[in-house]
Parts: sequence; structure tokens; C-alpha cells
Amino acid sequence: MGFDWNLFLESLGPIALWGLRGTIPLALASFALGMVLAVLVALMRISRNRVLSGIARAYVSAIRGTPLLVQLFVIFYGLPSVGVTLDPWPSAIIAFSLNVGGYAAEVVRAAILSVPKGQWEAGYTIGMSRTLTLRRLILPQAARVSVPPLSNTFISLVKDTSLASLILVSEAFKEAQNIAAFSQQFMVVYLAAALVYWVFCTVLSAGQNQLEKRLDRYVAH
Amino acid sequence: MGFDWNLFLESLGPIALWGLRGTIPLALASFALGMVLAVLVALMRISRNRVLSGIARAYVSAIRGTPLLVQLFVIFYGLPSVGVTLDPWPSAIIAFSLNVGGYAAEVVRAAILSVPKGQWEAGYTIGMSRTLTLRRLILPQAARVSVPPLSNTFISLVKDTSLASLILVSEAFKEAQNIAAFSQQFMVVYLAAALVYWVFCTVLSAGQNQLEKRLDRYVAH
Amino acid sequence: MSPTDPPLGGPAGGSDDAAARADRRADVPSNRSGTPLLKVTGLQKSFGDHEVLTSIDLSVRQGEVLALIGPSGSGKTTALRCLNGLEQPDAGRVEFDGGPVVDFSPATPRRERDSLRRRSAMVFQQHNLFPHMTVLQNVIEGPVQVQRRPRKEAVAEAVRLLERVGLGGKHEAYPHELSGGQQQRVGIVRALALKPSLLLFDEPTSALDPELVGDVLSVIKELAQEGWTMVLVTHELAFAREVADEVVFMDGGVVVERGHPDRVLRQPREERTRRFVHRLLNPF
Amino acid sequence: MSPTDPPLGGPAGGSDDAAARADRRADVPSNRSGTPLLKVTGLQKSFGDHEVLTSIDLSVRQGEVLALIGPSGSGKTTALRCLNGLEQPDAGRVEFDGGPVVDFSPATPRRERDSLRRRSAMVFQQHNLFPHMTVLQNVIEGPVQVQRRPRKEAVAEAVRLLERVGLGGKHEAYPHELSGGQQQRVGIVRALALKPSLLLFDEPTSALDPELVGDVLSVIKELAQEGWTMVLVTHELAFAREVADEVVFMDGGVVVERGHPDRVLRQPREERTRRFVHRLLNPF
Amino acid sequence: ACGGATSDPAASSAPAAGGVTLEEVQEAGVLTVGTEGTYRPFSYHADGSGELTGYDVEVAQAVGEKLGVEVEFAETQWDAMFAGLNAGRFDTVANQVTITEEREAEYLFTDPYTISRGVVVTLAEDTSIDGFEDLEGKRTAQSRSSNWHQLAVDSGAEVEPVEGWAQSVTLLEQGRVDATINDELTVLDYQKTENNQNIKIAAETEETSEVAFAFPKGSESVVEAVNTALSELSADGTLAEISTEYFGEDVSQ
Ligand SMILES: Nc1ncnc2c1ncn2[C@@H]1O[C@H](COP(=O)(O)OP(=O)(O)OP(=O)(O)O)[C@@H](O)[C@H]1O
Ligand SMILES: Nc1ncnc2c1ncn2[C@@H]1O[C@H](COP(=O)(O)OP(=O)(O)OP(=O)(O)O)[C@@H](O)[C@H]1O
Ligand SMILES: [Mg+2]
Ligand SMILES: [Mg+2]
Repeated sequence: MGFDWNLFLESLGPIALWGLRGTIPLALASFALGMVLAVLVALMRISRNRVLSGIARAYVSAIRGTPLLVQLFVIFYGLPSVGVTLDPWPSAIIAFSLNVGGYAAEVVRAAILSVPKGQWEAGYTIGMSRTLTLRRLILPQAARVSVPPLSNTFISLVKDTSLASLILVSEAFKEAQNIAAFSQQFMVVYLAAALVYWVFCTVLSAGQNQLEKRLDRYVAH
Repeated sequence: MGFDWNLFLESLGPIALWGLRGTIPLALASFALGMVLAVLVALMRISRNRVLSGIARAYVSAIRGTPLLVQLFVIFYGLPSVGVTLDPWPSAIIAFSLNVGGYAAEVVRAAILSVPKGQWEAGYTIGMSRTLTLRRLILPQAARVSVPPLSNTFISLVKDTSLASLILVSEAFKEAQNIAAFSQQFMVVYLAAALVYWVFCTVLSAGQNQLEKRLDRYVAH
Repeated sequence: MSPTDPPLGGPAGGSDDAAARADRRADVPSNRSGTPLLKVTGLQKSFGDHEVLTSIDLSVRQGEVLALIGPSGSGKTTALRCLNGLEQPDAGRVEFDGGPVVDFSPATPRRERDSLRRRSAMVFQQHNLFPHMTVLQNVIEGPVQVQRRPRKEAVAEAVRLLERVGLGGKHEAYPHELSGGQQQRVGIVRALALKPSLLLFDEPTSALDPELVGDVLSVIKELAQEGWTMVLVTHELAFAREVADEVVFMDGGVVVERGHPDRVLRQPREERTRRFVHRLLNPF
Repeated sequence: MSPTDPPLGGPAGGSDDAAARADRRADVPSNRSGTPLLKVTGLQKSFGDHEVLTSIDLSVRQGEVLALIGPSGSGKTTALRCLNGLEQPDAGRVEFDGGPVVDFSPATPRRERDSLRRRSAMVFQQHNLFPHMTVLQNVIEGPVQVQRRPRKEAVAEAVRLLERVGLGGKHEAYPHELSGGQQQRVGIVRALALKPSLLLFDEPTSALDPELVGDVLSVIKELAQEGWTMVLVTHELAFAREVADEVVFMDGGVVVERGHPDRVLRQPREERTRRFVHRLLNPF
Repeated sequence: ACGGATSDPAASSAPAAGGVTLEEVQEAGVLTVGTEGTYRPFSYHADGSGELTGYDVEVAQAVGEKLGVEVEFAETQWDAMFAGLNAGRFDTVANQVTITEEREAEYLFTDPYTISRGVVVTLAEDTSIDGFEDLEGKRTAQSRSSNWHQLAVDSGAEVEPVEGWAQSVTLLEQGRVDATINDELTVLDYQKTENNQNIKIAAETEETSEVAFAFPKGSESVVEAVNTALSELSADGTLAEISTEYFGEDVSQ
């Protein structure tokens, strides 16, 4: 039996649609929240306060050490047993944000540490507090360094969101599975899904390049 | 019904066993092969040859842009339709190696580019060819820079190997699912699996620290 | 502006004591005397087991230039950093005329140490400009964000200062677009814009191309002539002789010799000073 | 070893022509004449629109030291890099006595350009030591990996050379464990170990602490006295006057003035040379 | 098609494993049902990307109509099915859940709405298997979402887990497994549309298996109401009608 081009082409539309309705908004929202979390965790991790840095360490270790699937499971199916029942979308966004937060925290931390010590000192010397120095001088410079590794995190996230169907959130991959189940042609449909994901990732990577260029204006070439 | 501690504890053994029989060897073998590939692809990507760098670019884009699940399916279920039928383990190792190769190639490329230009020039000046400079001077230095980001790739790989069960490779997560399917207690068993993964990841991260220390001997503190 | 206000803006008291400030303002370069603006006694600092400063005494009067010289590793940078609160001394007293006064001990709170920064500003060897900000943004960052001065006023002041050091056309440039000498001049202007009582320079020309050294030294020389009080770590002995009112030679964590530049640099009394000066003037 | 073999190992011909090498060996410092070891004619190089070298002629005889001076950006580094094949000139001819001889054009194959490296070795401003190798490994890397000399012999040679520059105890140290001056001396030994006919130095002391400059200059001075042929880019005019046989002043992509160091540096004929020398000697 | 469960205030306030009462369901006016949506012909999307439909889906809808409540479906994977029941994410599961002893210990089952057999499917030319006993030592592909997984294990076969029927067939055709056990209904539906000559049914189970809606314990009142509804649907011929529509015969008894 040859490759069913018809099915391939017909699958693209619905998969892309659910990509736009599910995958992309979920990835964007989780990434945005995850980044806020990541910066906080990174700051806790480098703080002199042992308790804070210990908490941050444990958090990163737990997130990176355990499968995302289990994290989703615990939040959606586990929390109700302690009386916390969240809707699918909030659950998904929380789970993915926590996940991104753990991975990105390490990136942000490395980026902050890569800003030369002299920048901290220059900030202090013009009278800035630690917080002000961080906000005005260190984080903006760390941002530039962390764009490429964070884009990796983001691209992985886009694909990881397929796990969201496990907690009742419809997205591109669930749609592909629906089509595959009906047509019994999973190979063809999955290839269509791969193409959709590839387009999403390529578009988003182009966004990364734009961002890098913007941030690059102050960097020697 | 409360948390079934008995089941949790009983699950740990078999899951860990299949971790050692499946997850860990699969992750180690794929990572080793993937790294060889990554170095090759990174070199192609930075080479002046347009064709080579184009191929490398396309490869990285395809790998990072599409879901790992689809990559596994294509190799295991798709290739037989063009006459190539591979056993589960070879299929899994090939798929995961290709995947790691794509992600790690970018890390290696960045690491190579981060070695100061002066090192290339010093190599040329003492009469080295491009290849010799790369082998003796650039790659050893790039290795140090790439350990932390590669450890991320590796830790992700450890968890991603759970997808191997879809192409008939037995590993820790499949064992967890089997136990869960029998007991209907997915939550409890998944938490046990999470613990096993966490232990694996923690041990492997400790290995990373060792490696960093070893490579650090020539770096100022 | 008062008629005694020097072209580069002139030093201003960072203290809140307006009377004291007026006093110092009147204290023009020709009249170098009175109580010291900065007095350091018994400064001591170790890093782990390594005692870098054993006991250092320094004092600078309003409008004076103090040059700190000494071999590499003798603790010059460390001493300067202690004055600016970048390093915490283990013991010793740092007092500014009109405050703050800090008696250091391992228990001295960080806040108190940081208070030293109200009065002084530092120019680094590696300039440490903010690479993500334009020249103008670099200069107004302190006045606007820290001192909460009106942005308009800060910009006007910055423009005037940049003009004076020959960077009138570079407001919108990013640091990486400037030569080393220009970067260092921006570093100086960034310090001046804070209107500190005291300027600290740590080898401000040693990272520069030899030809660019002149630019920066000229600016510092002008500042000296305009009455700014400065502590200057330098290896440019000829320059120290020209601008400094006093030269201090440090070695092994103590002050080995101090006095008028001509005396210390031409007829050093101590053998160690003599050797050091000789080596710098006759390198091969 | 021949009795004329100088303490630091002495220059050796990189060419395969044993007779020519013997000739040059005999050519001791006191006897500086004959055909030039290196002759450069009409060297031209642009980066994009920016013409850095318009037309440069240089020649160095066996055992001579040529000092290249000029303002920042005048193309000194570029010229040096062209001699070592690190940069591809757009036009011009570089000829070594006994080969290679390269007539440059945009079509010159990379191989031919790279052949220049057989005869010369370069010492960089930023030393560019290999950070992941010990001092000894740095030095023997070229002889063993490139020249395929027996490891034992290369080590013996390296040990001798390191001893001579005062680094006898540092074989197993990594570069980051050395001071700047020590690093630069390793850089020089790494070049010497290749036994090149010609040594190229690009401002070998400008990244060093002022006190460490002397160490490195002394080593270079000894090399000059021992008959090594060198091209030296430097801002240390006093040093150039002492060691160079000829000084070449470059500006705007051309050679503005050349001649005996005393003449060029003390009584420059050209206004541009005069201004440059004056600025360097009187920075403020 | 998803998320309905949690808009149900009764469900969200219900503690884990508490189940739901009939009053709660009626008050909410909604019965939420967990299902895969990728299990043809029981629970799938029309034309792949259309409405959720299938035999189990339609039966659940008919039951809802009898109860006078809306039926909302929550689509998830099999792995999450019982976890979802435990967590109160949905009230029941309609996904060809076979009644087994182990499951009965943990959950409540309604009366069965499907009675079917397991069949062993092999390649058409394979003559080595014509009974379950022949599976000893053979490789089978099973989706975990059925008790056929357990049956294969009990028959001494080596079991490879797969996502669904389509993969099982693929593995079989590629010679990577020797057999697969599945519901005869799945196989019949597949053959109806694909008419795959490469495979055949090699054996059937002796005894039939019963499929029913699974509820958490504590849902006794709803189970009772559903049973009443099922018997009414059986009596008025609705079940037979739905069954015939999908299978060409009545599989509900
Ligand atoms: N943060 C630190 N931790 C440990 N040791 C330090 C630290 N900072 C400086 N030192 C040591 O203190 C000594 C004095 O250093 P310092 O930088 O003050 O000397 P310096 O006189 O400024 O030398 P240079 O002329 O090289 O700048 C040196 O031996 C240095 O290694
Ligand atoms: N790779 C390059 N691409 C573009 N321009 C270059 C490159 N290398 C050098 N230049 C330019 O060529 C000119 C000459 O540079 P070069 O480094 O040769 O000068 P130099 O005389 O060595 O100066 P310095 O004393 O500062 O080292 C400069 O304007 C420089 O910006
Ligand atoms: Mg210092
Ligand atoms: Mg240069």
C-alpha cells in the first residue's frame, strides 16, 4: 500500500488548527510564567540565604529528575485527593510552567553568573543596591546570553505540550491521534503532525533570531 | 482509600531493575553515539562547504522541529515499508542517537565557537592543519564549556527513553505502566517511577560534577 | 553656579551638610590645607590566610591628589576598594570629613560599609561601562536611578561633561563602538556625574593602547587642576610626579614611604622604593 | 652542536636546503649582510572597502631585528599576520631566502600561503597559550605533533629552553597558574621550540603589568644578541632603539620612514613620525 | 469535548474516591464520562477530526437521556482513566472496560452493555496458532487498555505494549509479533473497512467477556439508575439499534 497523500494533506488542517488553539497558547503561556519563575528560582539559588538556595536547589532537582508525565499526573489527578481540584487548562499551565521554571532556572542562573563581576561592582560604585543593580544592569545583560539556550527549552516545551491531552486539554497531537485512530493509518497522520510541529518550531525559531538581533545591538560583532 | 504505600514500595524494585536493564543502557548507548554524531554535525555546520553546512542545518532543524515520538515511529514502523526492518533495540538506539545528535550538535557548535580565535591562530602558527588544531586544541577546550548544557540533554534523554516502550523496548516506564495496568493504581506507581528516575538523574548529575572538576583543572577558579 | 565652579563641574560634597559643602567648595586648588577630606587609619585586610593590608594610614585633603604606587600584588587595589566599600576591611577606620565615619570590625554591618559610596566614585582599570546602555545612559544611570535627580537636569549635566572630555558626538554610541580611551573617558564622566567628594582611580590607563593613554591622563590632569580630590593608583610614574600632591609607596601590606612626588620618585629613602622605581623606569 | 650555536638554541633554517641553513648559521650577529632572509614587496591588503596596507616593502637580513612602529590601526599587526600566513594579502610578494616564495593574488591557494609558516613563528600579544596543556605540553606540541620530532628530543629541548628563560620549575604548571610575564615567556619558548628562521613578535609586552615588561624584554634582547632574526611590533620605543637594527614607521598603509633606530626615533625626517614619537614619549 | 468534568461543582467538591450520588448528578444536570476518543469503533471522532462518536459514546448518551442529564465526555489516555475516576475528574468511564475481579475490588460496575469475545489474530498464512494454548512463548502486541493484555500474559505469551489496534496490526504484518489478542468487535470493524487479507482470526475465547460502565465506589445510587436506564434501553430496542449500526448485529446481550 502506497503513502496516502490525501490523508496526509487532509490531516494538516485539523492538526494545525488544534496547534493554534491548544499547543501554541499553552506553550506561550507556560513559557511566560515559567520564565518569571525561573528568574525567581535562579535568584534564590544564587542568594546567600541558605534556606532559599536550598529550596531552589531541591525544586530544580525534583523537576529535572522526574518525568514531566508524572508531574502532570500529580497536579491533575493527585491534587484533588488533598482537596485541590483545578481545571484542565490551569492544571496544564501550572504543570508546564513549573517544569519550564526548573529547566530555565539553571539557564538563567548560568547567564547571571556569566555577567562579569565588574558590572556588579560598577553598579555598587554608582550607589546602586543589590536589587537595583540586578534589575538595571545584570538581568538585561543576562537576557542576551540566555536567549539561545532558552529557545531550546521553548522548542522542547512546544513538543512536550502533547502530554497535555492526558489531562483533558486538546491540542495538536491529540488531534493527530484522533485522526490516526479513525483512519488506522498512524504513520501518515504522525508525519503530518511532524510537519505541523516543524512549521511551528521554525516560525518560533525565527522569532528567536529576531530577538537575538535586537539584543545584539549593544554587542560587538 | 489512602495512599498505597505497600504498592509504592513493591513497585520500586521492578522499576529500578528495568531502569538498569533498559533505561540506563539505552540512554548511555544513545548518548555516546549521539555525541559522535553531534560533533560531526557541528563540524559540518561550521564548515565553509555550503552543501555540508546546509545538510547539517536541515538535519538539526528536522530533529528539533519534530516530536521524538514521530522520529521513533518513522524508524521502527516506517522504515520496514522501504525494506529496512530493524529490531527494537537497534531502532531505539538509532532514533535516540539521531535525536541527541540534533540537539547536542547545537551545543557543541556553540562550544567550538566559544573557543577564542587566538587558539586557532596559535595552532596554525605552530604549523598545525585545521584538522589537527581542531582535534588537539579546539575540541578539548570546547568539551569543558559544553558539559553543563550537555548534561541537560542527557538528563532529558534519560526520561525520553520511556518512549522506547512504544517500539517494544522494555524499560523502567513500561514496567511502571505494567504494574499500574495490573493494579489500576497509576498514581502510586508513577510516583514510584518518579522516585527511581530522580535517583538515576541525581547519580548521573553527580557524575557530571566529577567530570566538570576533572576538566576544570586547567581553568582559573 | 558660583564663580569658583570649575569647568568640569567641580567636586561637590555628597554629604547633606550644606555648610560643610560650601566650605569645601571655597577650598580651591591653591589653598590645600585644613582637616583632611578623607582619613584612613590602621586599615587591615586579609583574604583567608593571606594578609594583604597589614596596617595602612592615608589621608587626603580637599583638592589634593594622592598617588598610590607599589609592586603588583602589594594591595593598592584592595586599599582603594576598601575606601569605596567594595571590600570589607577587617579592621581600621575610614572617615570622611562631614561623615560617614566607619570603624571596621568583622561585625560592621554591610549598610555602614556601603555608606562610604555616598562620598566617593570609582574609575576602574577595565572601565566596566554598562554594555547595554548608550554613553548617555551610562552617565545618567547613577544620577537618575540612584540619586533621583530630575532626568532633564541629569541629561544636561551629562551632555556638558561629555562635551568637556571630547565626547560631544557620542551620546548615542554603545561602549563597544568606542575606542579604549573613549571608553575610559566615559568611565570618568560616569563617576563625575555623581558629584562625589572624592574620585578613586585604579590604574585608569593600564588597559589602554599606549597612544590613547595621553587622552585619559590629560583629562585626569585637568580634573586635578580644577580642584577635584583624588586617590590615584598608577604605574605612570612621570604622570604621578606631575599631578600628585603626595605619593605613597606601598609594599607588603604597609606604607613603605610617602612624601612629595619629586622626593619619593627621584630620591627615595627606602631601598625597596628605589628598586621599584628603578625597575619601572629601566625595564630592560 | 657547532661552537657557534647560541645559548637559547639559536635560529635554524626551516628549509630543507641543508647548505643554505649552514650558510645562515655561520651568519653570526656581527656579520649582518648578504641577501635578506625575508623580503616583502608591494604587500597590499584590504578588509572590505577598508584598505589597510596600500603597499608595504620590508626586508630583514639574517640575524637582524626589524622593529615595526606606528599608530594604532596603521596595519602593523596585519602586516605581521601576512608574513605568517594568518592573513591572505591581496597582492605582493613574500620571499624567504631558500623558499618559500609566494606571489600573492586573490587566486593564491591557501596551501601556498600556509607554506610561509614553515619558516617563521609568531608570538602574540595575548600569548594564546593552550590553556588545557601544561607548560611543557605547550612547548612540545609543535615539535612533536607537527614536526614529528621524537618526543624525547623535543622534551629535552623544551626543558633546556624553559630553563633559560627562568621557568625551569614550571613544566607541569597550567598557563592560568602563571603570571602574565611568565605566560609570555612560555609563548616565546613555544615559538623558539619550532626552530624557525624568523621570529615574529606582535607587541609582546603590551598586555603585561608594567613591572613584568622587563622580564620579557630581557628575553627578547638576549635572543637578538644570540643572532635570531626577528620582526618586532612594539610601542616600547626605548626598547626598539636598543635592540633593533632597523626601525620602520608605518602609517596609513604605507611605510612613512625607515632607517637606523637612533635616526628614526631621535631625528625623524617626517612630520608624521615626529608627531607619533612625541606623543608616545610625552603622553600628557 | 473536554473539561466538562470540572465545571461540575459536585465533582470538584467531591473528595477523592467518594464517587457521586444520583442527586449530585441530577442537580448538576451533567454526567461526565471518561473515554479515549481514539478507540474505534467504540470511542472515536467521526472522520477523524469530527464529533466524538462510537458505540460506547452513543450508549452513554442514550443512558444520559434516560437519566434526564447531559452527557459530557472527557477525553484522555487509558493510563489516566482510573486515576481520573479516583480524582473525581469524571463520574464514569465508557471505554470498553471489561469487568474483572481485580477491578471489581476497586470500582463499581453497571450491568454489561457489551458482551463479546476475545480473538487471536495472526497472519493469514500462519498455521502454528489455532488456540490460546498455542500462544505459549509467542510474541503478542497488546494495548494496555484492555484485559486482553492480561489474557495474553495468562496464555504464556510475551506481551509488547502498543498504543492501539492499528499498531498491533502493523507489528503483525511486519512480522515483529506473532499474534495479537483483541476484541472481536474491533477486528470485525477493521475488516469491514480495510478488508485486510493478510490477517485472519485464528482463535476465539470460550467464554465471553462483559463490558460495563465503571464508577468509583460510593456511586451506588447512580449505578442503580444507570442499570435501570440500560434495561429500559434494552427493552425498547435502543441498544440493539445502536449495536446494529456499528456491528451489524446486537452485541449488547
Ligand atoms: N578577592 C580576593 N581573594 C583572594 N585574594 C585576593 C583577592 N583580591 C586580591 N587578592 C590578593 O591580594 C593581593 C593584593 O591584590 P591587589 O589587587 O590589591 O594588588 P595591587 O597592588 O592592586 O596589584 P596590581 O598592581 O597587580 O593591580 C594579591 O596577592 C591578590 O592575589
Ligand atoms: N579581520 C578584520 N576585519 C576588518 N578589519 C580589520 C580586521 N583586522 C584588522 N582590521 C582593521 O585594519 C586596520 C589595521 O589593523 P591592525 O590591527 O593591523 O593595526 P595595528 O597597527 O596593529 O594597530 P594596533 O597598534 O592597535 O594593534 C584597523 O583599522 C582594523 O580595524
Ligand atoms: Mg591593582
Ligand atoms: Mg596590532
